[in-house]
Amino acid sequence: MNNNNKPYSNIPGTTVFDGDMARMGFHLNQFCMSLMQASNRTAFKHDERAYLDQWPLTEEQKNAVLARDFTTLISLGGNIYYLVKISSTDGLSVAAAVSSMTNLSLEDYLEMMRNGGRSPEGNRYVEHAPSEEKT
Amino acid sequence: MNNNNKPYSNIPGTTVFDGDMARMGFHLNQFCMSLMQASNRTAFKHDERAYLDQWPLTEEQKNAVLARDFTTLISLGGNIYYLVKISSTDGLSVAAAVSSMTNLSLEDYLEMMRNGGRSPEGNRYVEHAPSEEKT
Amino acid sequence: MAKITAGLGTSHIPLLGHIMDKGDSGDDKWAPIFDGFQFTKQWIREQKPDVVILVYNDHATSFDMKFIPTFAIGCGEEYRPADEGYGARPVPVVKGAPQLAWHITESLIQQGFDMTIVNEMDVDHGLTVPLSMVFGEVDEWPCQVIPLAVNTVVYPSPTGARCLALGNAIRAAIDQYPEDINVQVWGTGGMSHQLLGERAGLINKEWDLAFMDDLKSDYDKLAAISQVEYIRESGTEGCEMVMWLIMRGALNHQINEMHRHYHVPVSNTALGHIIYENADLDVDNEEDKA
Amino acid sequence: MAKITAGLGTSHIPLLGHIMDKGDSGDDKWAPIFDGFQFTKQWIREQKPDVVILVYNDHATSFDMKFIPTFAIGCGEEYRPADEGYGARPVPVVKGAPQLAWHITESLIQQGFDMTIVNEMDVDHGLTVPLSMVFGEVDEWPCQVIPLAVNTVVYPSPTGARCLALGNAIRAAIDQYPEDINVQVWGTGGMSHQLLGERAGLINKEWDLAFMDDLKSDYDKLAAISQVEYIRESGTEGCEMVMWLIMRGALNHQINEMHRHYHVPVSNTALGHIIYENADLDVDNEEDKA
Ligand SMILES: [Fe+3]
Ligand SMILES: [Fe+3]
Repeated sequence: MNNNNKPYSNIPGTTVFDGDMARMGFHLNQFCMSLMQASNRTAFKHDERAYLDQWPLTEEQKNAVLARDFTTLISLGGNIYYLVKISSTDGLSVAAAVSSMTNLSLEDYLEMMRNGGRSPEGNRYVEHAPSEEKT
Repeated sequence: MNNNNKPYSNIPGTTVFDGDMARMGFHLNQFCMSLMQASNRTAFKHDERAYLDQWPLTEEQKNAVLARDFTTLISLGGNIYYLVKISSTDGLSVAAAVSSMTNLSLEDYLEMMRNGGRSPEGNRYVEHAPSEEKT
Repeated sequence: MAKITAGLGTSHIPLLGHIMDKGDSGDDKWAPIFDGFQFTKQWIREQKPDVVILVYNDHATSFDMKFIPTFAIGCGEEYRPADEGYGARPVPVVKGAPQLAWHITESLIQQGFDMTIVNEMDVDHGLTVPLSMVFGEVDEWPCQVIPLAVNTVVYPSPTGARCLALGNAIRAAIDQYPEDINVQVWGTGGMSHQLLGERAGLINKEWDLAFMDDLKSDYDKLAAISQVEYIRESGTEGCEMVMWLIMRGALNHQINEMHRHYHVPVSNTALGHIIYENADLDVDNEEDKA
Repeated sequence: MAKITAGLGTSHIPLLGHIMDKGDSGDDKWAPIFDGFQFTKQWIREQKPDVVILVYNDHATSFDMKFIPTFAIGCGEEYRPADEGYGARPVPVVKGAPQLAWHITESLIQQGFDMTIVNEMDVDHGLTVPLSMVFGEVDEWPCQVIPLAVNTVVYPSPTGARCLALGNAIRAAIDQYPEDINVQVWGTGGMSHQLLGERAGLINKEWDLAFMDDLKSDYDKLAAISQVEYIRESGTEGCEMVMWLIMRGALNHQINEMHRHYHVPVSNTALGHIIYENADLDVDNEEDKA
């Protein structure tokens, strides 16, 4: 989304965590970081919304956290290494969090990986202009 | 003291805060850093010894803090920018802390400064071998 | 004098730690992964390094969004395995090599590298998984470790050329350390993987194998790869490979490849592992240096 | 295009902040100090920089012994004046220039500088005292600020040569920033002082004045001064002068010295202050660059 006009804006299905994303996601990622502490995980699980309200996140960011919508969280400045603190709190694997951003189910994603992963063929450049591809 | 065999070991009356000193003084300096918080200053002032005992300092370091012996604190790995957190807690000026390491009273020190400071003449090299000069 | 005798590259995939910590590393299911480290476990017992300089990246564990150092070097006495959200790994505390680390740090800064000095931090899977894969299950790590954390989380990472140069500078620093110790440099991370977006799961086996081929002698070519090219070819996390270039830069130009292992997949990632020994430790002229 | 138009060097002595915050800067007693900034206050009103890149050192305020970055650049939205143990200075919050700061940071890392990226921190007297001395008492700082913190607390500091090169690289980054803004670079700290040991109170006026002379054209000579020589000649804290070299490196080779001020003592320290303007902003060839 904010990768427009960057040398990497024509890479499909990819958001590079650069300065623009880091600015947008600063508080979101710091919230995720807080889940590294057991007491914070407990507080978050007890009342997710109340815990989120202690952080200066946008409403959009808060809703995406509540929905575990990783695709949206990435577009709002979340970094995957921070976001997996949420899925770890949920007891989910990294692969579960990661696969949720693809158009595959977890099982199909794992099957793809067992078969050698996603090929770079056809995945190096967006087919259309970047502005049409990026959301 | 641990500046032996360094290119700066022959500079008189000077301890360079290098890796050896930083290792020795790590906890001492982190203790000083804690005094940046008002609540910690209050706790320290209330019972200095008890507050110090919460930190893994050596007995020598603790005693030098209690005695406000800056010369010894420097030789035990204290860094002046950290140590002034102690004198600030005491409400003393930086000059008061600094002058206490010289052979001058605060007044004489300030008078020296008003007269242009300590001359580098005769203060560039120790007169004897470093091992005799450093304490 | 201190000497760098060998270099080692390996992925540092968290799943490998989980498997070992559950005691499942002997399962047939995981044999294609763990068998590739059998040689390594024997080799390291013979090599007996005194100190390993372990190049890795922190994964939003000890560094958060407040401070993001490009190169952070551990000068601390020891490092605890980090709690990454599901409890700390049940592996030994990592003993530092503070005197050597400070020596290297002083040398690097004076050689023009802008190190962040770290005196206290916890270390995550990026550092502890390679230790586990190489040393196995032990009561104490059999060597001291100097952690060298590289930013690969926030764009941009240091360039490959800069990483290669840092390796060179580490060697120059070690060459001046008077103590008679055996030092290894490990580069970790990679190989191809992408953990986000619709393109997640990208693996480029051809790219990975070519990287391992070129690392031996054509490392200058690898050092010219931009981060954008890494991302395009080998996924957003593919740029972790610059950490292998630090290892390579710390070795002589003439090296022997002792071992290689490649497997896809380990969870989301391609696993790569390589071992180099400096070919002739007596030949020590400038041309012989990477 | 963005342009660096001017550079400014000044000591950042905490006492100057105390005097201003008490409202005593007009006292006759302090006239020999503050009169030297009268020119500056007028000059800055005419120059109206949009952004100041303010090079300073953190004095064990936002960085403690855990992490000590050699070069830390502020990419944050704003920075609060720090409580250094006697309450925060009653001066405005410092507004960052995050977009430009990230641009510079990306460029610097890609040019081979190993920056620590800072997204949140408080700023101490090293940064706020120069702002006060130049802008006086204001409700809002009239420009955005990019803090650039240099380690001068733990030995070793970056070398003078490295600092000069960093200045060059900052200029290269600014030259590529498309927005039409007026940028200044300030180097702060120094001049001669020593805050510890029996030798505390050392002042070397001759050294300081020679430094200010040489900074105009003979900066390469200054860049070769080792930290040990700084300590020997101008006190343990004398090496703060490398921060003026970052400022100098960011300017063209051809500059005009607009103003100079030197006074001893301010508490434990020699005060120095200098202002340069780039001589000809249209001439922009490589030879003309510092
Ligand atoms: Fe990694
Ligand atoms: Fe200073």
